[in-house]
Amino acid sequence: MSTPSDPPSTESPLSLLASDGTLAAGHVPALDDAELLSAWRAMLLSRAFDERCFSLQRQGRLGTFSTVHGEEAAVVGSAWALERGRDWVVPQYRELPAMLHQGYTLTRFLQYFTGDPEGNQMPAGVNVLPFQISLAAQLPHAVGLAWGLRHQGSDAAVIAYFGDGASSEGDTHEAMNLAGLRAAPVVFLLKNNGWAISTPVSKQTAAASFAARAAGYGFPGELVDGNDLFAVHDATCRAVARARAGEGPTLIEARTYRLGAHNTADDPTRYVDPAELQRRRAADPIDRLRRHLSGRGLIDPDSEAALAAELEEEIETAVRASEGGPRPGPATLFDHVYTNPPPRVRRQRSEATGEAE
Amino acid sequence: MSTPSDPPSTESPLSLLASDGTLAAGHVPALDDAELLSAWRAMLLSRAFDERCFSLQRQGRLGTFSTVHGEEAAVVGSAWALERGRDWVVPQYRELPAMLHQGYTLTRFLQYFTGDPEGNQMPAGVNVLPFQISLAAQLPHAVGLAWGLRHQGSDAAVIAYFGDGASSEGDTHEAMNLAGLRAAPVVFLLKNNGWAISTPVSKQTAAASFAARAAGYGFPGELVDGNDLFAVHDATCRAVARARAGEGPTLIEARTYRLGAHNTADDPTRYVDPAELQRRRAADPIDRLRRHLSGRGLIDPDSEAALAAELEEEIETAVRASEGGPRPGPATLFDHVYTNPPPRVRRQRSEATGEAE
Amino acid sequence: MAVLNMVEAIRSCLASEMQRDERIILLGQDIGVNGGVFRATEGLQERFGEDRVVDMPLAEGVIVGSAVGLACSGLVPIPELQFLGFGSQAFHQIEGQVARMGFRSQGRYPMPMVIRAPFGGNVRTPEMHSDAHEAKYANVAGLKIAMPATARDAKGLLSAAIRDPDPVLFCEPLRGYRLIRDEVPEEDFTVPLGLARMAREGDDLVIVAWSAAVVIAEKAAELAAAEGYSVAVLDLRTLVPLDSDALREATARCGRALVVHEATLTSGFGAEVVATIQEEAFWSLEAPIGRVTAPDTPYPIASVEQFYVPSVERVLAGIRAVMEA
Amino acid sequence: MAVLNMVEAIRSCLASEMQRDERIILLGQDIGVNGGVFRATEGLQERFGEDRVVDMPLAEGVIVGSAVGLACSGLVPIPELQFLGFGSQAFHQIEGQVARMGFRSQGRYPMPMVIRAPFGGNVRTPEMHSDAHEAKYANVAGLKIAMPATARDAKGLLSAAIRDPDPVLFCEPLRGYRLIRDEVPEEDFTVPLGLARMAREGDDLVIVAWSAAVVIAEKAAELAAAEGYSVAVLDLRTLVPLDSDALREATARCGRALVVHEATLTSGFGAEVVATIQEEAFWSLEAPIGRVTAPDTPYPIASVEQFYVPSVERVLAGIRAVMEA
Ligand SMILES: Cc1ncc(C[n+]2csc(CCOP(=O)(O)OP(=O)(O)O)c2C)c(N)n1
Ligand SMILES: Cc1ncc(C[n+]2csc(CCOP(=O)(O)OP(=O)(O)O)c2C)c(N)n1
Ligand SMILES: [Mg+2]
Ligand SMILES: [Mg+2]
Repeated sequence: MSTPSDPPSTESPLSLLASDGTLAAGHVPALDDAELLSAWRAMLLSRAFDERCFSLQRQGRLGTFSTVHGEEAAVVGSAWALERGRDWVVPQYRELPAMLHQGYTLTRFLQYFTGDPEGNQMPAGVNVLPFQISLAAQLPHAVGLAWGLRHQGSDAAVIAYFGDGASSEGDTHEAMNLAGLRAAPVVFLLKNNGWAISTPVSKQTAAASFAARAAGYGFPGELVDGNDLFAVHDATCRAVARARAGEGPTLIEARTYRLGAHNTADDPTRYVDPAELQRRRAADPIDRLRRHLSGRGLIDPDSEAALAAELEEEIETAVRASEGGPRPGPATLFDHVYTNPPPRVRRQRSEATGEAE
Repeated sequence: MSTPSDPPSTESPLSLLASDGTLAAGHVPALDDAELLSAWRAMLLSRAFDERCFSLQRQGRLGTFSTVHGEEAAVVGSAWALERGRDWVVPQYRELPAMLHQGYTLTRFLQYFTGDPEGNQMPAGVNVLPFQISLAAQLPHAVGLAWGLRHQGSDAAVIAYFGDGASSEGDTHEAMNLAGLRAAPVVFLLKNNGWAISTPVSKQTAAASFAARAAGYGFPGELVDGNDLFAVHDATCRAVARARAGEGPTLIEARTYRLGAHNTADDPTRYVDPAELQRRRAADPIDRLRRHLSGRGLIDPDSEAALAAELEEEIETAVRASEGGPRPGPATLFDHVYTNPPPRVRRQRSEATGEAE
Repeated sequence: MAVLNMVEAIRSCLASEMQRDERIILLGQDIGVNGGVFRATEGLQERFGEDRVVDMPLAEGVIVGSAVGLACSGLVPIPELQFLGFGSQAFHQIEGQVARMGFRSQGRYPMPMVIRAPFGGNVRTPEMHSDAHEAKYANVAGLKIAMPATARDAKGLLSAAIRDPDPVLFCEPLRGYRLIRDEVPEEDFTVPLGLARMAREGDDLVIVAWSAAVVIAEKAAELAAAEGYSVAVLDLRTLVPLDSDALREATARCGRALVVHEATLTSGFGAEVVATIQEEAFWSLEAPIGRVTAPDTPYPIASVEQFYVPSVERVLAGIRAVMEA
Repeated sequence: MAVLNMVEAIRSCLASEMQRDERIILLGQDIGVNGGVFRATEGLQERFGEDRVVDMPLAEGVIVGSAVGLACSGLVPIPELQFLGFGSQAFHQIEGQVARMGFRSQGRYPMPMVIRAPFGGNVRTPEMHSDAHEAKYANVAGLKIAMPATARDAKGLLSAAIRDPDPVLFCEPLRGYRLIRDEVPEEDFTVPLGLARMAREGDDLVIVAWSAAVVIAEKAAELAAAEGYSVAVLDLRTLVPLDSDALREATARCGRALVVHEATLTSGFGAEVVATIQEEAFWSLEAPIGRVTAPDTPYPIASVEQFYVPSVERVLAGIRAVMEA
């Protein structure tokens, strides 16, 4: 583990928050107490929402989705380095808290996963690209977006999330190489959660770290403890500052662990060693942050219980709001596919919906 | 420049043969005099053949092709680390001397580029894959080939050639990552010749070296002076030894320079700075080796003239042998596309050729 | 004979082929310990070892591309695309390499490879998992394409594809993995590539379909019988080779035809079927050939896929339209 | 009006569109200093600067993929594929991303993008440079596809494509770059996407073609006249949208049709044309619709390409076959 005084490393992860909740000596966190508590809240919300969605899915009320479970510090720590309305988030599919930070809502998420495609429509002002199912395909987009924003005079930063699995795709390489060339203001946030469905990182690459790849593209890479909110936040803030200053991209590998199943269709007991899972549970990023916040007197069991109740309420409100909307009909197949649909598509729409062309 | 006593570097190219033709102190070349002279011969043959083909092309007797001009040390130095009949060459399209080393012939090359597809058929025992036009597409093949050979108990090494341009393709990344995982016995020989058609390396990547990318895949990378026959040979021999020993892949970046046009359809005066070209011509790998061999008394102007005449003769023989073969007819469209052609294709063949189905 | 579902048939076929020919090597995402996300390779790594059932990194291009090299080395690779939709990431390797290597090398490096890929709708998948891309691959010269509609054919065609010296794209209907169940011989057998199967006899109209759409076609034909239409169902089994004899004969007999597929209409393989039928049996045609397909829009969110994938009702309406034309 | 060849028409169109709309940005391999390997972008970097005419690294996936992001940022990107054949390296970005981003984002991120790509035979290129892949893209819902056959249309369709809010794949015939020359208005104009052009009137048979095949069709029609056949030539101009009205009307008039294209037969876009004609004008058809195409084999070595690409003679034979059927 490296400490704040060491230079960024691709071999030894930056660690600022020890597992007992103490902060590295000399580190002054960029997050003030209010921000820290908002991050804590976002992490708890994510965890509670995951649980709620999982049970909704089991009841058949939600489609297949992937939880954030275990990766809350990596997602929240990085997203909290962004300024809503100014910076951009380019997600894969496992970064809901970062999308919420930008103004996306639980209700839309639920809408989408209960079958309303409008849930994947980011309202104006919510600087987020849609969920991306094709792994790593979003990385070229993120680079183009960052390049295009800069081309138009903006100093926004773009953060692109992807996983250890997605790192193996050709798109990842092509995107990083282009980002280096164009000094695009993009932060590549690789959440190494140990798994790509059943494939462990040891079968994903022989490299000692993903962060080391950045050198091959001419920009810095940094390995951080992905279960350490402060380390992730610190590294991302530095990367965002570089991006804004026109110094180009950064690759951050946040080492974390997928504590849940890959998605609601997956059975990890087929391939995850239970002892390993036990060990990883003990490193839960939420527990670590709780120790820290308790130690500093910022939370206590009563305040946490109150917060939990508040989050429960927030989630219920969202669940209720997402329900009872009109069931999408056949027009949904056609809307927004083309802005100027070919006549044949107009006819198909009219046949499917019974509406006039 | 690094010297033989330094560890392999990705930043400072290995240099063994100084531009004045003197060998680095203490370096004992792996090539004995006979091998060295055969390499020299191969380099001169390549240069002379390039010139001959260029003029054949200008007379309309040959299709579009790319010369090796300037990259002879990189190709020959690496190929001379291979054992014909045991090891494999996976070319792009600019590595004829390496293919010849494996048993491919000038005649076949001329056949191919005058329009007989059989020229791209490697005879049994010639361990070479066909020319590859799709840049970097051969790299996954090379990895699969190396893996498959090893799977079947062979200790062969596979050398895969590609350029600075091809390095940007997703295939390159995917292939290297898999090679690291499977410890495939493959040598990635990246000939950085400064250009991808008109695109200079500075617009191909922001990285300081391509060799540095190997670290991101868990195997060694090494930068060598690609105009230095000894350096290229030395690094490739070490990489082949690693491959045979089951120690996995190596990436070698050979820095050389494309002294000619990209191909016979290209006009480099549009984009190459003449002063730069002048400087690069002064570093011609053939001249450098000549100085070395002369200095050691292995060649003199008379022997070189005799050799040149011999090569001229060899080339003329090949040109004659490649001429006057039957013009390929419509059957050529069909042969070898399928081993068991679908009935529709059989019918198309019969319609095109007038032969029975 | 045992009744198997399609995924069982495929698994048992892979096992017996691997037993028969030790040059066969499987490679793909999550196919080892996990046995494939649909369990098509369950137990095979245990049985044949990690060297023959290989978990690959997440990169379709090199899953297919390294299979090209494995084939050059003398092996018989069976790469799995986790979903046909992600074959697009390997399109350059399939279209530009797998399909051409035999031709390019003038026979030195044939590609005795089978690329397995599930696809198909009505299983509530996320985006890009259900898309029926077969027409794009059917336009790739040098490939063959198998699309079984029964468990028996899944086994027989897969064996034939593995033993065929040419590269075959083998598309497996996701919905059929569990729902298509029928009798599958335990012994070794092959179903030849290029021979369509008359899934149902009929005299008035022939529905041409493949893969899971055959099931829909059969149900619609059943309902049409109640309306007095005698409807045949021709299961193409393979798109390349295309059984034009069967298309001609069925059309000659019925005079009317309807193609049904899950893919989008424009430039879907239904167009090729129509073109072939009218080339082969123009004078027998009593009405325009109909097409019941997905609309020309991307595969949608699961909540509306029932409007997208041809349903029994839409096929029935298609039958009526052709019969009444 | 000036007579321009196709590459001049494209270059001048790009220049005036870039002048008109500063959101336009060009990206591709060798398009800057070198002006493109066919000089389609010659002088544009000098004129509009390195920020708007961008030499890209050698990676088609990210040339198209970054254009998606550029479009999300509010720009109008015009990526160039050096050859359509290497679009396969970007197939996942074109098929899975460009064509779906508007739908996926429910209108938040439309893709007002034009992907330019040369292709086509009889110019003695190396492997994979000449292949006609249009049918594969025509099966991609969400895309539009333009394939001009004249210099005038190259300019008018390119302007229309750039101004169209939907993504357009714009295919340029290599052989036409220099050889197709005709009058091109200097002023601003567009040719609407989806409107076919009757390149030659005729009463007995209509040839449907696009891109450089139109030229071959016209020559064959000319020769057929000497044999007493009055042959029309319908240039589709765009495959998506497909002008089915024009197909219907031309077939109604002639009763016979022949499709000619450079792509391979099976699942080529000719199949869609046949299927559409027989849907739209079945009762007018007096004979089976013919197809003159490349065989189902990969684009071959240059020495035999004249046997591969439909020639005037083969088209003439096709005319006779349909006329005599
Ligand atoms: C291009 C592509 N190939 C395959 C898949 C199927 N798939 C979905 S998730 C997944 C694993 C992803 O692993 P990783 O990138 O590490 O992300 P994580 O799920 O761990 O967050 C796979 C193989 C896909 N969605 N896209
Ligand atoms: C996938 C692909 N994209 C584009 C091309 C067109 N093309 C042919 S050669 C070339 C440049 C290659 O540069 P490099 O890899 O450095 O090899 P070099 O020619 O310098 O040896 C390009 C862009 C191609 N052949 N393949
Ligand atoms: Mg992961
Ligand atoms: Mg180069």
